[in-house]
Amino acid sequence: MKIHEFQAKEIFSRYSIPVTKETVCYTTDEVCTASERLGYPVVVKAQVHAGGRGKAGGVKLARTLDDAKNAANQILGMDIKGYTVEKVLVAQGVKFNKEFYVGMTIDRNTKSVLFMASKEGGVEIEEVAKDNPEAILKFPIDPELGMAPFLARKIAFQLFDDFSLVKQGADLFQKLYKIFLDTDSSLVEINPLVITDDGNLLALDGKMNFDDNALFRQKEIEALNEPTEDEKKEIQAKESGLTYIRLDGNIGCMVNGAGLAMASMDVIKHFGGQPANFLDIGGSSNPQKVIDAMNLLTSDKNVKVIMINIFGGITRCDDVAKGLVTALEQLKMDIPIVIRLSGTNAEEGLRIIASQNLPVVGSLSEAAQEAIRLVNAM
Amino acid sequence: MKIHEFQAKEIFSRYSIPVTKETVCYTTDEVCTASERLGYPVVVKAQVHAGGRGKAGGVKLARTLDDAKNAANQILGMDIKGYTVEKVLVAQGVKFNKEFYVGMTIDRNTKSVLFMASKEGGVEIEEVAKDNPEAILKFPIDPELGMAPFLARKIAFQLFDDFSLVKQGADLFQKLYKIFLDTDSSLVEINPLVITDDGNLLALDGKMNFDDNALFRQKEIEALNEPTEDEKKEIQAKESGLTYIRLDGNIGCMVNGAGLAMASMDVIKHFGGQPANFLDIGGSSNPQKVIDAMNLLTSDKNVKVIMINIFGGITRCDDVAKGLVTALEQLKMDIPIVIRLSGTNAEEGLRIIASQNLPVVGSLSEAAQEAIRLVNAM
Amino acid sequence: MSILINKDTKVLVQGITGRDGSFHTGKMKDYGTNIVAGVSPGKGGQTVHDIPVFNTVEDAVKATGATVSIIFIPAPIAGDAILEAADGGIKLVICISEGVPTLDMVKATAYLKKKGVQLIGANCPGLITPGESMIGILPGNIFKKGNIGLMSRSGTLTYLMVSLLTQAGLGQSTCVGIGGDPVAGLYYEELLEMFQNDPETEAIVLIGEIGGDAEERAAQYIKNHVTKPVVAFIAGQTAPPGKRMGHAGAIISSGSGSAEEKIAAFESIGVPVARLPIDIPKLMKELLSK
Amino acid sequence: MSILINKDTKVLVQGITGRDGSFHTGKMKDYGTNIVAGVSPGKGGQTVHDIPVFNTVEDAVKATGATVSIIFIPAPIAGDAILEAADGGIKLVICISEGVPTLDMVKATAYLKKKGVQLIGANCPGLITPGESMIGILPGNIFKKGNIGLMSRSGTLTYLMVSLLTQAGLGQSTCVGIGGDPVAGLYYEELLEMFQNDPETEAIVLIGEIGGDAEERAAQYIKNHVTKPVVAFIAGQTAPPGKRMGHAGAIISSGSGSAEEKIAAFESIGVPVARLPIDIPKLMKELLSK
Repeated sequence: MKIHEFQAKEIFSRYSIPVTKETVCYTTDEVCTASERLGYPVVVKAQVHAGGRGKAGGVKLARTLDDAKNAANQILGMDIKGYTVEKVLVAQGVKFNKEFYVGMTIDRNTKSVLFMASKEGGVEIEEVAKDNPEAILKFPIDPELGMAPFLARKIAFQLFDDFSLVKQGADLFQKLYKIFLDTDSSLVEINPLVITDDGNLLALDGKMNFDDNALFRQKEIEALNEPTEDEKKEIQAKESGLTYIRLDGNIGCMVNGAGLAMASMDVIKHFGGQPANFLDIGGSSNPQKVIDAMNLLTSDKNVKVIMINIFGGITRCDDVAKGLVTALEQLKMDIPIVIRLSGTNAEEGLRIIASQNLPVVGSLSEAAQEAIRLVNAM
Repeated sequence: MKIHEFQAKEIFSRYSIPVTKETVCYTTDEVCTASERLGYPVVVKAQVHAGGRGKAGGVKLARTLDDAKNAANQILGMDIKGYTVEKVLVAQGVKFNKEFYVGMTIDRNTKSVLFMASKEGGVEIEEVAKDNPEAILKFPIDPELGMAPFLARKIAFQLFDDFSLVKQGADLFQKLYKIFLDTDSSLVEINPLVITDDGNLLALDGKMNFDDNALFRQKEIEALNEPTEDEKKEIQAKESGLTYIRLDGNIGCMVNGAGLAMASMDVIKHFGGQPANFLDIGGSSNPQKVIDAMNLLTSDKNVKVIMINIFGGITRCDDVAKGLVTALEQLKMDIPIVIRLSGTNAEEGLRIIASQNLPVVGSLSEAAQEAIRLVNAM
Repeated sequence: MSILINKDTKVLVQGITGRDGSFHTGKMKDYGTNIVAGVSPGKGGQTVHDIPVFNTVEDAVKATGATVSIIFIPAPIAGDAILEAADGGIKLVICISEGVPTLDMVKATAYLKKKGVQLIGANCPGLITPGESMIGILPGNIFKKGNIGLMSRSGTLTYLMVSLLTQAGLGQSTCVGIGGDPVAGLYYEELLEMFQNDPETEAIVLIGEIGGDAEERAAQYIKNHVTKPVVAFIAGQTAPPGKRMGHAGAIISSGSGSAEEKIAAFESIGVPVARLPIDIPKLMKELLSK
Repeated sequence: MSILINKDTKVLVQGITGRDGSFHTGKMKDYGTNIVAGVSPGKGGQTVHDIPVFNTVEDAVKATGATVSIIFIPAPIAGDAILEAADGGIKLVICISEGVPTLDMVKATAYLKKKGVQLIGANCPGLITPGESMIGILPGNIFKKGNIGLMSRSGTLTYLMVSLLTQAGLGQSTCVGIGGDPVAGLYYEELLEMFQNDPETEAIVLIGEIGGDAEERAAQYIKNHVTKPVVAFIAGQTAPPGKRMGHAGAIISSGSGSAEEKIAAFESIGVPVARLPIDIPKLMKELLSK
C-alpha cells in the first residue's frame, strides 16, 4: 500500500524528523491562500501514487501569487501515469546546499531491513543504481541490534563531513528505522534529504510504502489508503478470496495458484495472444468463487475469450469441474470459454465438463492456442 | 531504588494489569473515608520500603469502620525494620481462590531477565525458594525474543489449568515484561497474583525495584524515590564521589576501592573489632575527597577511631599522602587516626605522613589491630 | 537418501485442530508421513486423526521426539508459531501460512539462524520425498519416487511440472516448495547444495518467478558449485512492473526482478530454460542422455 | 604463553580523547601495551599520545588490525560502544566504564555471544599479562611475570593481593579483573578453563566477593575440571544483607550470596580460603610445595 508524500511527511513529523513547512490543497484557491501564508517561493507538487511526477510536469516552483495560481491550474486535474491529480502539496521553498538520498526497504537476501544512503540524492535512485551502483551505500540491519546509535553514526560519517551533520543524520536514521518498524513499512525514502543554508538536515520529499500483510495491525495506516478504480477491484476480489490484476489484453484468465496463473499468461503470450488479467482463484472447488471470478472477468469489456486452467492438487478435478458447471449454469454468459483441467482426477473432471458441452482441451499450450484462435476469429 | 506497593500497582494499572481498587492514605481520617467509599471488607497495608510487613503487624483486614479506624491508628506511625510508617494503602477486600507468585529479576548466570512463577504464592518467595525450590519455575528470557506470546503461554500453561486463565496469564506476563524493560527494573513481583471468585486474574500486591545505574533515563521513576535519612547520606556521599554505607560499629573506615573496603572491614572484624561503615573514596588523591569523607565519618557519633587504608595503584601513594596531610590539617579533628598506605610509592608516602607526626602502620592487619587497641583503650 | 526428510522423519503439526491443519494432517497421514503430534493451545489432551494434541511445542517435542514441524496457523500469529517451534526443539520448520507480515519473518529468520534451525516458507506448499514423507499440502499422488530434485517458488505450477515429469517417467528424489514471500527460509542456494550432495539426486529442476534476484544468485551458485544437470523455468514473463502477481514476492521493482534477466542469467551459464512447462521433461531428458 | 592477551595483541582505545581514556592510554603505552588506534566520534584524524584516532571502530580496525578494544566511555552510552566494538570486528572487549545500566549489559552480552566476541567487564580494572601487555587501569609496576593466574571481581583488592604475591616472589601469568557488576562478560568458569589450559599458569588465585553465586559455581567447576592448585579469598564477610557494597553486584539478597556460603563452597572441595589477604601468598606457597 502506498501513501502520498504529504502523508509520509506527516508521519516523519510525528517522529520529529524535520520536514518543509507545507499544506495539502485540493483547489487553486486553496493553493493561493497557502502560498500567501507560507511566503514565496513555494513549490507546488502533485500528490499521486506514481513516480516520475517531476518529469511529467507535476512539480512547479512559484515565486509569486500568479505563479502559484498557474501552477495549481496546470497540475490539478493533470494525468500522471494514469492517475488524475486531485490534490497538490504547497511547500515552502527552501535554500539548500546538497542533496542526499536515504531509504529503507526489505532485503530478500540478508532477510533484513536494508538501509540505503547516497550522496547522489535528488535524482531517481533507480538511475543511480543503474549508472553508479557504488554510490549507494547499503547496510543490512540486524533485527536484534536495530539501528543502534553507533550504526546510525557509522552511516552518517560516510555521508557527511561536518560532525554536527553526522549527529543530526545519526539521530534522523534512528527515527527513520523506528518509523519503518512501527508502521510495518516496506519502503521508506527521503529523496532528497538536504542540508539547508543554515546547516541543518531537512526532508524535502518523502515516500512510504507498506506491507499489505501487516495492515491488519496498522489501522491508522490502512485508513490512508486511496485505491484507484483498478485497485478497488483488486481489493474487492481479495475479499472473495481471489487475486486479480487487470492487464491490457483480451484473453481473460482464470487459474488456481499464482505461479500457474503467471505461467498461463506466459503461455498465451508465447503463442502470440494477450492476457487480459492475472487471476488466481486459490485452492477451492466452491462454485461461488468461480461465479465471482467470472463476474470479475466479464466486467472487463476487453475480455473476448476466457481461458480456465485448473490443476487439481488436493482439490480434486472432478469437484472443481462440478463447481465450474454449477457456476457456468448460473452465469449464462455469451463469452466463449476454453477449459483445461489436469492433475488429480482430471479424467473424471474432463468427462463432467464434456458432458455439459463445454469445450475442453488437453494441455495448457493447446488451451492458449485455442483461446487465441477464438479471439482472432472474432 | 525501591518504590511502594501502591506506586508499583499504579504502574501495573497503566499497562492494563488488573489490580485491586485502592487509595493511599496518610491519616486515620483518610483511611476511614476511603474504607467507607470502597466498601467493606478493606485491607489496610503499611507502605514502607521493607519486607515482612505482614509479620510485623503492618497489614490488617477491616470489616467495619471501627476496624478500619483501629487498623489505621495501629499501623500509621508504626516502626517496621527501622522504617516509620507514614502512609497506608486501603484496598478493597477481594474474594479469591488461589494465590500465585510471578516475578522478574536479573539472572547473573544466564545474563538475562529471569521470569519466575510459582503456584505457591502468598507467602514469602524466599521461603519457598529455601523449602521447596522446585515449586519456583524459572525462565530466562532471550532478549532477542523477549516475552514472545508463545513463551508467555508456555509459562501460563504451567501455572493454570483453565485455558481462559492461561490466556489472561500470558497477556499479563507480556505486559509485566514490557514494564520491566520500559522502567529499567531490577525486580518486579506480583505476590500474590490471585484468581478472583469470578475467574479473573488480579494483582493483590506489587513490588518493584529499579536499576540505580539507569535512573538517568527514568526520570519519572526517580521522582518516586523516598530515601531514608541513611540513604540520603549515601546519596549525598555519591555526589561527592564517595560510596558510603553506615553500619553499627565504632571503627570508621576510609578506603579506596569497593573490594578493598570490604576486605578492610573483614580484617577489622577478624581481629574482633566493629567497622562503623563501608566507605570507598575511589581513585583520586584530591584532598577535598578526603575532607568530605572525614566529615561523613565524624558526623556518625559512634565512630571512635578512623582507619585509613589506601592502596596506591595508578594514583601514587605520595600524592595520596600529600592529599591526606592537607585534608587533616584543615580538619583539626580529635578522633584518633590509623593510616596504612601501600602500593606505588608507598615508602615515600609513609615518609610524608610520618613527618607530619601522623600514626602509620605497616600492614592492613596491624592497622586493624591498632585501631581496635585504640577503641578498647578509651 | 533424499534431502531434508525421509520416512523416519517425526512430524509435528502446529494448528492441527484448525480446518486446514486437520484436513491436511489427514492427507499427510494417508500418504504415510510419520505424524507424531499436534499442537493447539488449550486443546492439549485431544486427538486429531488419532494423533495426540499438546498445548505447546515443547510438550509435544518432549513427549514424541518430533524434529520437524509444519505450521497451519493464521498469518498474524504464524511468526510467533515459528519462534515457538525453534525454541521448542524443532530442527526444520515448514510454514504453510500465507500473508505473514514481512517484519515478523525478518525477526523469525534471524532467530532461527541463531538457533541453527531450518525453515521452509512461509507461504509455501511444503515438501515431499516421494514414497516416504510428504510434509505440506502437496497432492501426493502426482509424485513418483526417482532422481530429480525440484525446487520452486510456486505451488500449482510445481504440481503441473511434477505431473509432466512423472508422466515422462522422471521420478523425483525430493521436491521443495520454497514459497512465494520476499523473506523466506531455505532458498535456492541452500537447496542446490543439498541436492548436489545427495547421492540419490541426479538432476535438478529449478522453478523461479519474477521478483528479487534469487534466480540470478542461484545461477551464480550453480556455476561455481553444481556439477549435476539443472533445468529451469521462470514464471511471469508477461507480468507488468510494479504489480504483485499473487505472491508477495512476485513483483518487478525498479526495472529489476524481471523474467528476462533471470532467463538470461541461467542461459549465460549453460542452464537451459524452458519457455513452456511442457518443455521441462524434454530438456531434462536431453541433458540426462548426454 | 598466557591467557587472552600477550605482547603482540593490537589494542584499540574507545573514548581515547576523554580525560580517563587519554590518561590511561598513556599509562598502557608506557607499560609497553601495543596500542594501535583510538576511536572518538568526530575526532577522526587527530592523534593522542601519537596514536591515530578514528571516527568509528570499523575504520580503526580496518586501518590497524586491532583485535582488542578497551572502553572508556560514559556509562549511559557504554553499552552502545560495546556493540560497536563487536560489530566492528573486535574479538575481545574490555569495558572499564562503571554504572552501565543492567539491561544494556543484558543486550550487549547476548549480541556478543552471537558474534563470538569475548567481553571483560563492565566496571572492571582490565587485565594484564605482566611484562607483555596491560589493558586496563591496573598499576603495572606491582605485577611480576610468573606462573600464578589471578581473577577478581574487585580492583584495589586485587592490587593488594598482587603486591603481596609479588613481594612473596610469586609472579603472575595473567591477572583479570572481571568487574563488580551483576551482568558482566567473562567470569570465573571461562577463565578457570583458560588458566587450566594455559601451560604457563601453575596455580590460580580466585578473589570473590558477596553477591550472586558465581563463586559457588566456580567451586563446582574447579571440582570437575581444574587440576591446578587454587587459593581463594572472599571479600564482604561483614557486609549487611540488602546493601550494595560499592559494586553493583555486591549485595546479599534474600539471604543468599553471603561470604559464608561462598567460603563453605570452596572449602568443601578442598580449595583453601584465606581469611586475611596476607594469607594468600602463604597458602599458595604451601600448595605449591606439596
